Amino acid sequence: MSDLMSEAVSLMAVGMGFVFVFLAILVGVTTLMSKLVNKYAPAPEPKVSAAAPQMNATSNDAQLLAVLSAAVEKYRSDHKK
Amino acid sequence: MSDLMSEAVSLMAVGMGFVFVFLAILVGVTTLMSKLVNKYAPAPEPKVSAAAPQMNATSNDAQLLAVLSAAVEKYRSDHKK
Amino acid sequence: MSDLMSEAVSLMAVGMGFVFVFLAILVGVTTLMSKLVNKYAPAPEPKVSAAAPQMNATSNDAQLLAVLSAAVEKYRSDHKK
Amino acid sequence: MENILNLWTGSGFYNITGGQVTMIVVCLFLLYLAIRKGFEPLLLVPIGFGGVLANIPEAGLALTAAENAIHFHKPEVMAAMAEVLKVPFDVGQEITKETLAAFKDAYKTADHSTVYQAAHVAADAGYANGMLANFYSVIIGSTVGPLLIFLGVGAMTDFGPLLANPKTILLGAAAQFGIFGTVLGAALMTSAGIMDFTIYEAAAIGIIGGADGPTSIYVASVLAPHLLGAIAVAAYSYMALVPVLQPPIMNALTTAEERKIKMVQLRPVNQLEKILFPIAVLILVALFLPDAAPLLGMFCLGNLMKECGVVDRLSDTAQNALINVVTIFLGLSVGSKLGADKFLDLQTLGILILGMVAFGVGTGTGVLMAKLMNVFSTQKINPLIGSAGVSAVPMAARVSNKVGLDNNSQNFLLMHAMGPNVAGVIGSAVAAGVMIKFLGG
Amino acid sequence: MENILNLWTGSGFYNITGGQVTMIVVCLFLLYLAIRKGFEPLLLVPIGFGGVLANIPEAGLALTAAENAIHFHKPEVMAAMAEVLKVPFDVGQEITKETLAAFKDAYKTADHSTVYQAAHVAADAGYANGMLANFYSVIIGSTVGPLLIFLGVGAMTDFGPLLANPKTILLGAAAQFGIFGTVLGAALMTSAGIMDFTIYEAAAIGIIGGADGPTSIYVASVLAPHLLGAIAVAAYSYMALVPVLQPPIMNALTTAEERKIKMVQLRPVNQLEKILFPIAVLILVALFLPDAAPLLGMFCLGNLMKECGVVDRLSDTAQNALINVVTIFLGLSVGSKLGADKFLDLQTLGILILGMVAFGVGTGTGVLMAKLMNVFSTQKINPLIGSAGVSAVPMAARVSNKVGLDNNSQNFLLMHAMGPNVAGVIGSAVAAGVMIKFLGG
Amino acid sequence: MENILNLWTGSGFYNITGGQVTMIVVCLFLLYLAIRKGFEPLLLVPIGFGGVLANIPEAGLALTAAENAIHFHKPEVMAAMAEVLKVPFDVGQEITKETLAAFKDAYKTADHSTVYQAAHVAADAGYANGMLANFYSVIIGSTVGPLLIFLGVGAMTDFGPLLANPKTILLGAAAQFGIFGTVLGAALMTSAGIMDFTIYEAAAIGIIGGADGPTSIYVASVLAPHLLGAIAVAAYSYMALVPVLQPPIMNALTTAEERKIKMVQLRPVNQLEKILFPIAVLILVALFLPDAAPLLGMFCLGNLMKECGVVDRLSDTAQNALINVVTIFLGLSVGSKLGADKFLDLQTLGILILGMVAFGVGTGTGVLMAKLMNVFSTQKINPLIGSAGVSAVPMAARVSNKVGLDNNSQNFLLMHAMGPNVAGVIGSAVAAGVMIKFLGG
Ligand code: NA
Ligand code: NA
Ligand code: NA
Repeated sequence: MSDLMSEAVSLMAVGMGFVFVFLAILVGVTTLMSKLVNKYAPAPEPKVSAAAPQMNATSNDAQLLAVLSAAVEKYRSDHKK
Repeated sequence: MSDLMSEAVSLMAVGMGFVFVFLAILVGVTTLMSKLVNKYAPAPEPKVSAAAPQMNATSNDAQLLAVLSAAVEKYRSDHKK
Repeated sequence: MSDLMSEAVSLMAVGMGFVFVFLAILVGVTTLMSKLVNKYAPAPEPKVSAAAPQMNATSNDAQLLAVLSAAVEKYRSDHKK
Repeated sequence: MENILNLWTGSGFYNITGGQVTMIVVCLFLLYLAIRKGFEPLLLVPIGFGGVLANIPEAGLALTAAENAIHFHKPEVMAAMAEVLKVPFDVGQEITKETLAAFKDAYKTADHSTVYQAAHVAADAGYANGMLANFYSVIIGSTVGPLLIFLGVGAMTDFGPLLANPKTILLGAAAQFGIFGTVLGAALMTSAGIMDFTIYEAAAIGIIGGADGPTSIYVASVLAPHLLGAIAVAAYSYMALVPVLQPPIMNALTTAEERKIKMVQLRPVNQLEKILFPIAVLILVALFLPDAAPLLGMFCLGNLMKECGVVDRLSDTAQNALINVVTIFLGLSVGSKLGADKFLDLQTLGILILGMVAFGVGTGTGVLMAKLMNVFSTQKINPLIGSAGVSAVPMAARVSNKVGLDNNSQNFLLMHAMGPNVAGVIGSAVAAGVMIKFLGG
Repeated sequence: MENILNLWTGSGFYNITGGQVTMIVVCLFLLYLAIRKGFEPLLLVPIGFGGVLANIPEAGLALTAAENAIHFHKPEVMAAMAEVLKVPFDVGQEITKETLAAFKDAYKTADHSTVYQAAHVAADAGYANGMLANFYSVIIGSTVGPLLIFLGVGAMTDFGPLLANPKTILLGAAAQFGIFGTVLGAALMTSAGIMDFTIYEAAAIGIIGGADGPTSIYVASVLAPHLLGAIAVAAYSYMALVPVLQPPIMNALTTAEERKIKMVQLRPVNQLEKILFPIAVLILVALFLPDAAPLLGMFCLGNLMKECGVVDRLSDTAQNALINVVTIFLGLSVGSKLGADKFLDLQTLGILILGMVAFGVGTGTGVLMAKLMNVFSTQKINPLIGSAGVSAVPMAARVSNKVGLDNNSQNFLLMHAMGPNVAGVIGSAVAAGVMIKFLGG
Repeated sequence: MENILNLWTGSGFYNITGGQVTMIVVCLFLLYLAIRKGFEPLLLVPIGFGGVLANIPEAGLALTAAENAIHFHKPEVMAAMAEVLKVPFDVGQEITKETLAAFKDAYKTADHSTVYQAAHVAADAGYANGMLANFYSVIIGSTVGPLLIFLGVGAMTDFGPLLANPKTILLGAAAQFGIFGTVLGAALMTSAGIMDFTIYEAAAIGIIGGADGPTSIYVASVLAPHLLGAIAVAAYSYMALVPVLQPPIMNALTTAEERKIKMVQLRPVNQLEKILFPIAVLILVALFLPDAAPLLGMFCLGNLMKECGVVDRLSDTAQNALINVVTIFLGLSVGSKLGADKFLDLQTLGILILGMVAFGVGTGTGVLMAKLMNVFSTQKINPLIGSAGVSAVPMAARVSNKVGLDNNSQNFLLMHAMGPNVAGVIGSAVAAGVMIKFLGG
């Protein structure tokens, strides 16, 4: 077997072996982590993401609502009579 | 004529000559290209640009429409009675 | 007094002195500037910012108004009868 | 007069080579595929355009200053260059093709100090790096480009489906057979005398099977930079061809019954699980494979920024402005490696063939792994989601879904396939780390 | 077989040191504080993550190419390196810890030419700069990172409240006592033999009292780069702790009556005043303290872009895309200085203690200055706004407001506190300039 | 005490020169024009601000590390520098103005290796590149800045009007007479002994007539970097003055009847034509003028990204985040060339005069070309659109429209003028390529 072939074979053996071992450990760690989380901290309020909404989004919405309310207000007052 | 003057004159001759030749060829190529396009592929559906609309724009519009419909809905229901 | 201590003391003296002098001058310059501005150019129309609004904002608002008017128009025509 | 002559002898028409014409046509074809056929346009538009630029005769956009100086070979510059590069040269000497080749070879094999000195000589003579050469060295040479793409991809990835059913990670592992099988294939072709690849080149080609653009570019830039153009083009083209390449293999390896297996709905996943997952991956990388740390580190950082919910500004930028800017430059940099001399080579043909083999093998082993898992487990997996383990996110998962629907119009596999799909990204980054450790260390 | 061994001896498990484990835990704790406790997450998420990356064994992400070459110390590479660094070394010689230390020391103290040559030797041997080392040199080594953050901060700052009541600028001056008092504290600790700081280190630590992240990083990178990690972590942590650290001091130094002082409403400020203010600051800097020009120049440019109203595109980009991109890289770069060897040192403990002292002293002197001003002026200032002079924008101003409301639920101090708050930014940049002039010149 | 003296002798007040005061006033005037008069504020705000920064005494923001070391001329540093630069110098020797001038000259004319060595000496002595010097070398020295602006401009350009009436391209050709006529003017002034310009300087000045900021900066950075500041300021100022400069010339060269010519409405243009146009331009560049490839290549890439419709993310980023970031740095970099020693020179006066001539000549030849074309063609062109051929997009086209409306309130020329307007961009990039080929090759 040529040198290149033997290198390729051992790269395959080591590589696939390592990929499988690594991902198998990941399966284990993930499963364990999920169990612990769902046992000790089940479904916490999604407080974190609510607490720090993206600034731009907020201000855009604010502008939007401002323009919108103004428009609706005007429409209302036009139709009042 | 000084060396600088002769250089400037020949730069002008070569430069303007080249600009005109280049842009004249561009006129020709463009005209030909347009003719071929309008003959063999006239006014294709603007499918390409429709297929990949800008993500942000879409989601903004979506938000906009959501808020808008909510507002109009509310207005409608308020006035129903 | 050790060398380090004397360096620290003189850094403090020079540093705080400079910070105070600099910011005191800034108080003076700012006060003077404000007086001059309010005397010679009182409350100019906010022309500058109005003249060059942010392009994106404009086009967003334009879109917004377009959608909005369409919605209100539709609503009006629906309710006309 | 002399100047007009100068314009003519310096024009493209006068200097263009057949190879350059061919490559420009190839690159225009890439643009056609990207724009009209929708082949991964975000990358292939800049790659194709960069390829055209790289092949403009006399512009030297993809050459360094020293390479440009050698290309124009003024006698006095060559004399100075000869001294630096230690090439035998007399100023009066005629400059033949062989002389130029000797200079180019000496430059390619020079050590870093010499390269710097050659750059100084060229700069003193008024030559500068070509635009694309600068982009390449900043974006790919430094490896920062692929890493930032990975940061953005991480910020766009949802590990929810994977967390809901972690054992599907193993499908993402199995699909990496495509990578290593291809390395073996390249070695076989070399042994058979059909091609001539080193183990470095074979490894860089194999990574095409990872079906991940930035991983391919990263590995190729480390192990075989001269093949980077062909490898990146193959990787992105085959990723675009996933809907064509995968279904026949998936159908061939499964029975109609297997394809109709219905999977139980995924459980909802807790926010905290999503936050802890990238950290867990990072720690495993730190413990087991430091060489995968740059790629998986940036990937996990992007994902953490997305999931933690407190740095949405940063996550947003990583997914938009930053990744877009890097994509433009990365594409142009890859294009710079599409020069005629590098691309029009028998090796490119080998890369194209082996790349397709890599995709096929990865698809097949993913499907077979799912069948194997069904032997040992009671909760059956639809083997169609195994093919998604090659990555090519999210195209491969969509293909699983589509083939599933073809067999049972009520069986939606998309979310089930997303698990192995994103696991495949991690899997090929791990494979990349192993290869670099094994061959680079 | 050798390769498998290679994977094992090259893995994290085999190589990890106690220090690295400790630092990874510390960095995970920083991530916890950032994500769950909301401690300045925009910076502490990338810093914490970068710190984990920097401590991955064998990955060398925070090391330069030459440092990596020394770490792996192959005999033939060490021989070449020895020649460049002028370290006595025989190729056959056993490489002990002492030998390695000699190489590391020689590299640290080498002049710039030698550093370049060492880099060439390492590159020829196949070593490259770690990812984080590259980020650090581009973003912090060049000082561009903190400057661009300042550009963005300038574009977000409203000087309206300051212009409406300019004498509150003096509160921002007084709070800088925290900086210089801490320098004195560090010197005292050294004189007492408890710690061992040079004047450069003392100054870099003092700047934590400026309560301004980018200023701290800028000064530390110039005066004491080896302490940068600890200084940045302390600065951002204490900024996050402002709501906890300040109120007791504010209450202790004021009477209930003083805390109830109502301030007159601020006058509206003219657009032109806002445009002229950054220009006035720039000219004062040019005349009085050129060394503060980079920091305050970028700050004023950002503010001018915001206020002038004709370049909103640029101002917008400075506040969003640009600052976000720089924040990611800046955080990772700071993280690169959280290596075990640099952080796990008695000095770090001193930095953490002194940093807290700095915040406390600055808070106190700000409050006392307000009381002093009330002695001489008829228009009374509520001394609670003095504490905002430390900067920590806008957190410190919010704290002033909150403590004010606790004492009088109708007394809104927020806008009044914004004046000293932004003055504090200018004040600490001036202090930074003085320190660099005094010690660097 | 010594330190306080140090602060005073190192302050701006103590060191400022008359030239610096003048330049700061000039730059503040540029800011005034930009902010109050709306003169191309996107560029002139950062340019003006950068100009102020560059003239801050002792800050050395626009100087390299070596220039800063020479400026502060400590004896031991000068001794090391003398050895590198091969300037005769004894350590004990008094350092006079002449000595400093000798060092500066030697540095300016040194070859690249020497410049690097001088940088090492300066760095060893603790000097660093000024902030603006770094920006200049990264953004303009590498030419990447103007190229990225061109990418963004390409992504904003609509070639529809040009494609609907391709012969108006010739108007964009004619207007380039402004460029070459100005070169001739500069040569004439030199021959007459009024000024003293080399052919490189004359060419760099002429390009102002191209009425394209990035093209001017690109050419000036290649042919005459020392004039870059004045050239860029002139280019952007005159572009802002187009509504004032052009109408008198347009009215003088046309009859009222000609100005009333109505043009037929433009035909609608097919999407495919718009996609193929940038590719056609690219191929023509490849064939005829490789030296224009960087500028026109990036321009065409931007336009292709816009028109192809499949990479809107990239096109969007090129038009927004990327171009905005580059604009900030490009402006500051140009500002770095507004140092008193470079700007306050008779040459600047010549540049300002010749720049205005360039605009005038270009406007005139554009108009005359339209009249000439009307002689040979039956479908008449309104000669007012000829002036738009100078580029200055879209200002010049708006001027054509406005002057048209002044003569016939129903005659909307805007869309007709956009054709020559964008052709002028291509025309001046071609002219830039010819100049670089002719003079640089
Ligand atoms: Na993969
Ligand atoms: Na402060
Ligand atoms: Na032009």
